[in-house]
Amino acid sequence: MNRQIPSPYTLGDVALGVPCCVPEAHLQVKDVSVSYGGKKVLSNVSLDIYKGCITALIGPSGCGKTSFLSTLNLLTDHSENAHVTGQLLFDDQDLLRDPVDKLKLRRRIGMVFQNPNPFPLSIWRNLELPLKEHGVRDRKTRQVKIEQALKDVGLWDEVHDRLASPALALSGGQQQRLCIARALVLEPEILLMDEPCSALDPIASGVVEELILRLRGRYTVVIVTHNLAQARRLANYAGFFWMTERVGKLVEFGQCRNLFETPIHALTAAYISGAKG
Amino acid sequence: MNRQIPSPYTLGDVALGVPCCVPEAHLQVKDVSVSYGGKKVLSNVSLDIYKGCITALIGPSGCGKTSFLSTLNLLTDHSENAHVTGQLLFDDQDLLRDPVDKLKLRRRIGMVFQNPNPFPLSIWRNLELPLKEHGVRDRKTRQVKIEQALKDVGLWDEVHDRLASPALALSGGQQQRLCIARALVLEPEILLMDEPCSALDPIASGVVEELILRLRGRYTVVIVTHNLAQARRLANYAGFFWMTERVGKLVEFGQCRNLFETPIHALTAAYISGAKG
Amino acid sequence: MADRLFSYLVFGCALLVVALLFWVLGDVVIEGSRHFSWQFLYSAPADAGRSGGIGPILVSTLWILLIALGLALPLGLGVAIWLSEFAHQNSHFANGIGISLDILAGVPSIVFGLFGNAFFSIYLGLGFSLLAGGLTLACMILPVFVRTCESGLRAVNDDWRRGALALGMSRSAAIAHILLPVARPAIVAGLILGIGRATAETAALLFTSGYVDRMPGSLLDSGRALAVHIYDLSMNVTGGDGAAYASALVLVVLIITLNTWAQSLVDSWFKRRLLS
Amino acid sequence: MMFKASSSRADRRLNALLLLLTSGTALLLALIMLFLLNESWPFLISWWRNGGWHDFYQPQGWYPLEGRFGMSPMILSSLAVTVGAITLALPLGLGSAIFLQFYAISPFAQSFRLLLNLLAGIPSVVFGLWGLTRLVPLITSWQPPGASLLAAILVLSLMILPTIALTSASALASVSKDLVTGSMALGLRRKTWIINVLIPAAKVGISRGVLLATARALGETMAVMMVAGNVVQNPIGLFEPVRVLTANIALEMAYAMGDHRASLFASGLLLTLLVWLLSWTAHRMSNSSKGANLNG
Amino acid sequence: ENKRLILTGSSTVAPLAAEIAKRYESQHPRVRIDVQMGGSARGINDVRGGLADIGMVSRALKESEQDLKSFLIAMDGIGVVLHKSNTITALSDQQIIAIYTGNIRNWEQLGGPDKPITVINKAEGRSTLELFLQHFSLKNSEIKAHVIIGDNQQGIKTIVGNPGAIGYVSIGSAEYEVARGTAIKLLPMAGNPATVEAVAKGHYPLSRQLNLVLKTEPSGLAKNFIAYAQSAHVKDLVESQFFVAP
Ligand SMILES: Nc1ncnc2c1ncn2[C@@H]1O[C@H](COP(=O)(O)OP(=O)(O)OP(=O)(O)O)[C@@H](O)[C@H]1O
Ligand SMILES: Nc1ncnc2c1ncn2[C@@H]1O[C@H](COP(=O)(O)OP(=O)(O)OP(=O)(O)O)[C@@H](O)[C@H]1O
Ligand SMILES: [Mg+2]
Ligand SMILES: [Mg+2]
Ligand SMILES: O=P([O-])([O-])[O-]
Repeated sequence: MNRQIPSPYTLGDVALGVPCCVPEAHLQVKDVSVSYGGKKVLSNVSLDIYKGCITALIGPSGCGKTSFLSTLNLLTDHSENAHVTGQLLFDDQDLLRDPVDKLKLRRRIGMVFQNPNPFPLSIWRNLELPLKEHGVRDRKTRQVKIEQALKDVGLWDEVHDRLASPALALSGGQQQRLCIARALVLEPEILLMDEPCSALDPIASGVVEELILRLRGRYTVVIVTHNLAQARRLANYAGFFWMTERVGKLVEFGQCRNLFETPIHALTAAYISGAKG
Repeated sequence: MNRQIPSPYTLGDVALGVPCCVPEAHLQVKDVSVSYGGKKVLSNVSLDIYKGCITALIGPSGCGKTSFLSTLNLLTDHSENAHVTGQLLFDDQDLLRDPVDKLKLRRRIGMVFQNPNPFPLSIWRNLELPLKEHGVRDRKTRQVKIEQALKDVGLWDEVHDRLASPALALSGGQQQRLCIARALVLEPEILLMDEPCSALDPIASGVVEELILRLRGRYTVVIVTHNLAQARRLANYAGFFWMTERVGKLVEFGQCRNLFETPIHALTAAYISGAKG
Repeated sequence: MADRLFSYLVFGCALLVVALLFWVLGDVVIEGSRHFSWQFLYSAPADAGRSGGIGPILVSTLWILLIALGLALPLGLGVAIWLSEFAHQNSHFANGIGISLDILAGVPSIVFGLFGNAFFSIYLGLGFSLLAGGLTLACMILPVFVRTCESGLRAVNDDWRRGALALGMSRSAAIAHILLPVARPAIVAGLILGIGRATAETAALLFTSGYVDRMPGSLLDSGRALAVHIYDLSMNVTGGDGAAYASALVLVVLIITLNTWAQSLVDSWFKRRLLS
Repeated sequence: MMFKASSSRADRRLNALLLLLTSGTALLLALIMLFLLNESWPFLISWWRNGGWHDFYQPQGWYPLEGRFGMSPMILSSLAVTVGAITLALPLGLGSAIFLQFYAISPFAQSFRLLLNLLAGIPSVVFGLWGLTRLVPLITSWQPPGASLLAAILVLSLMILPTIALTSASALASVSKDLVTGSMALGLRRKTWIINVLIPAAKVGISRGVLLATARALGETMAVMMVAGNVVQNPIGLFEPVRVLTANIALEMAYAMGDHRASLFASGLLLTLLVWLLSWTAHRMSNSSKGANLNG
Repeated sequence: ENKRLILTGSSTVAPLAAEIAKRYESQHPRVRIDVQMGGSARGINDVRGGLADIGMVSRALKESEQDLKSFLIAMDGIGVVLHKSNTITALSDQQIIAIYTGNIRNWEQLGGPDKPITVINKAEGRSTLELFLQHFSLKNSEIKAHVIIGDNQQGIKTIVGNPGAIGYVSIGSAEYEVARGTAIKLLPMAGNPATVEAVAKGHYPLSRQLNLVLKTEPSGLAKNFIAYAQSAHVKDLVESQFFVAP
């Protein structure tokens, strides 16, 4: 009902939003529901995540955005009481049914969390550890990748002279950017970001936004944000979640501009005009 | 240099900003510097906090806003390596020099933090504990005050039937409002708020904003925020902090509208236009 | 005012603990140093321990400790990791293991001794030996070590677990590189409680590592532990008090050394990886 | 805590290995129980046949050589000594932990911690010796015979104190600093936030330490045997001698034959059941309070 | 030839046996004798079960234990002991019985100081207790004890700390402690002075045997060792452990 998606492969339509590379589904979500300990919190979400595009998800607190994001990289599997149904098509596989190597999958689908969570290691080790884990044996290669990731998030200049110092000593904004770099260093295909800027000041937030824009085309990005202005600035596609009787639903999904300027659903309209972004 | 404050007691001037009650200094900050372990992080801040007004503080991450806020209720005294110099005039006393009863002072100057930090007790006990601590012996009085505080933050309807349940079971937004209620229940004269909405979604954030607006006149509020739109909406006065060579400074202080529309300092102008609020 | 009172109470507690410790150890230090000489440390006991020294006993004690810790440490850490990282929160099995550990912590040491004798010495044919003693001790210190480590691991922030998972890191890597180093203080506490229990044990060792005060030639030889020696001298050997106190003094010094060593060992082990 | 289970092969292997180790510890308990059952079996059979359970309402006394095996006073004494020791050691241990975490300046904290560690490692004979030669005479001069429930409680509380103090200290240390800052900002006194905020926040860790200490207290043998007086009677007064189950084993095992010996193993079994009951209750209580406290 | 002998049993005998074993080892370098402690019961059980070559038992064998062979290596007397400050110098058998059965509860009733009596008894199963009960024709359930002890030293230390106490311990130990100035005193028993000498002469009424026991007639090393332990070569060792050579 809520799928206001242009017919695929029509670049004309997509161009209505912020320019985006290939309107081809990278990840297809079909009828996905999430429940915790038998209590449903998210019901029957269906949408496509487009390759190389930025998809923003908005909605009030508790409507299941984080839960939705965590199903995409199967992180919900590790939450004991979580149960997910539906289909998640990625690379001709149904992630929810077929046997997948989760470690490899998560290398391909990276995630950044709302609270910066750098490991209590040095800055360098924070980036080296995932690389080593994924079998990047060569020291030189690692060095190159780490430097590139730090440059991508604009942290290189700020920390290149103290890579051995603890990551926890960085400021909040720097920590968040480090976490993004940690996800980027694995060169994922899809990057899931859960309110990456909520702990940041406008400048740091601006840096991250620019970074996300620069990632467009190279990466597929799904971003949850409370900042509607940000969603509007960044996204090619946007989804609006709402909660009725404590169960979250995807109310509307469509091109970012459409959703913000000509929302179909009354709820969406109310949220967008009422909420103070 | 940076004191763009209208001559006091001229209501006309104040009316240029959002209406504010009495343009009378409630707390005078003179030449306050903060250093941690000998390293200065905030240097020579001077400003007046006006009675019944809302003062917003903005600035990039790490420029010392939180540190500044914590000096106002002498919370810095408890961090071992912190050292504060300057004058803090409140009620004819220099808080930094004269012997003050910190506990009483903090009843008069409340504070709300960025991360909601309710105590691991029931909702009711969270509010009762500070009241009891400050000698409100009478059960009835406490009941009235607690109810009032919960109504003030719009939480009463949501939780009045489960006051005995643990506060940590509330949602993030509810927790933050509970923390505000916990500060309000003591009826402080001044309320310090450190990015109170950064963890909230737009709706919860709107509720808190409305609450703050309703407090105007009754309380003196100092709020740190990264959301410039919010600062503009709320504040009568605004202060802009900036960091040069890792030391924070107050670059500009003045009426909110002036600061946002006709900033004096080039840095302020750049920050306000460049930052994506 | 009430706050002042509370401070006094807390300081009073600490003072009382210190005073009691000094009171308990007062005799040990005074009587012990009267009987102590450097020779006492390395010579063999004579006349049922009244004279001579504790050389062989010290060696046996260290061997037993080494076996017990060498076994209980990896085993205990493994169990703690399983309980906190792999077990399902409400599974009956994990709960059962937890309760088993608590029960094991309460089994009287003499029962451990008799069990160790029946199982290790007789059933497994180890006889009275350092090995049997060390194994029995390992069983004894396991519960307290596991429980302490487990609490420490559980207290580690979930954000790091989540972060590691989202990076496609294996659980094992997250444990080795992040969780264990972060839980270091609890591991030290568990280790120290374990060392304490092991050095203090009498009854369990009497029935397993035995009473022989000869210098052990191999791990299959019987050897008398320091605590057993102290027990024998003070309770069973007339006129053994002086030597008992001197042995207790050596034990106290040994404990302090072991604690300091354990602390620095664990620190250096984990801190290299961790900067906080 | 909430992120469990594993996916990679290495993880599955580690899980299997650790599961094996864990099962090993369960096996250990099973072996010990089996051993106790096996050794006490003859006694249990005859005890059941002879209606030994009457003992609980009609005490028959402990005279194994005369065929009278009344254990109920010893169960009560074990409980009394343990409860008494915990009542003393809990405030003292918690106080020490609070001192360590919030009051002691760093060099003092270091040496105080070392003292606690030392206390944890002193053999029970040394505590017993101290009790016998210092504490008991003191009590005697006041209320003979001196060797009594009180002496046992005092010595035992000192022995379990470091367990409580060290586990509580690490539990308090892992409480979020935000709570402290928040409390200070409300103008709460240090006493208030320690008692009303931090201790509830560290409750789980503290209670786990107390459980360990309780188990230790129930299982402690030598020191209690040396100071408790060891007369088999109900714990009717603080100054009356009592015999606990562990002391019973230690005192008589070396000289017991046949049924007497089997009955001593039965007291070991009984003690194990007691700890099990205690631990199970604690689990139930903590599970139900966990459900009420946190939803995540 | 390399030979090994394992002794287990009585804690009373163990220190003596260990000293004898050491001396024997020093004379026979290839022989190793391990002495383990664990109580008389353990000695008997282990010998029966073949876990030990020789058991140590601090009493004479009972009716039910006649399957074993015992070899006396020393005697130990039991003496009644009071605190040094107690003015009582002698107690009749009747008085001791009255005290132990709880009929006399204060030293004043016997002409001593006004102090409640603390009766110290031994734990069930201990041979000294059996000896004591037998001598005074008492049943253990008749005794109203205030403190029940395990080892000798616990008894002596308890009495030292309690001026109103009465107990019974090994005479040799008590004599040593008295000589060292410890605050205890030994009472004569039925007119016989409680001394090691009196035990040695054989007319002290309360004494027990310290035995080595075997399942079969000894042979080889066991036989040699027992012969050595019973010989005059170790008389000094027996005496230095405060026992009486047989
Ligand atoms: N592990 C869990 N166990 C039980 N309930 C959970 C769990 N995680 C989330 N929930 C519940 O699921 C619902 C959706 O949570 P989720 O975190 O996905 O919301 P959200 O949209 O991300 O909210 P926010 O904007 O506050 O981050 C909430 O009601 C939450 O309480
Ligand atoms: N306890 C402390 N010890 C040492 N340095 C500190 C401490 N607290 C803060 N700092 C440092 O002081 C500087 C100012 O910190 P502060 O938290 O006041 O910044 P802020 O303006 O609140 O930043 P943000 O917007 O990220 O919250 C930072 O460089 C920070 O690292
Ligand atoms: Mg979320
Ligand atoms: Mg801040
Ligand atoms: O230990 P005893 O057999 O001599 O009482």
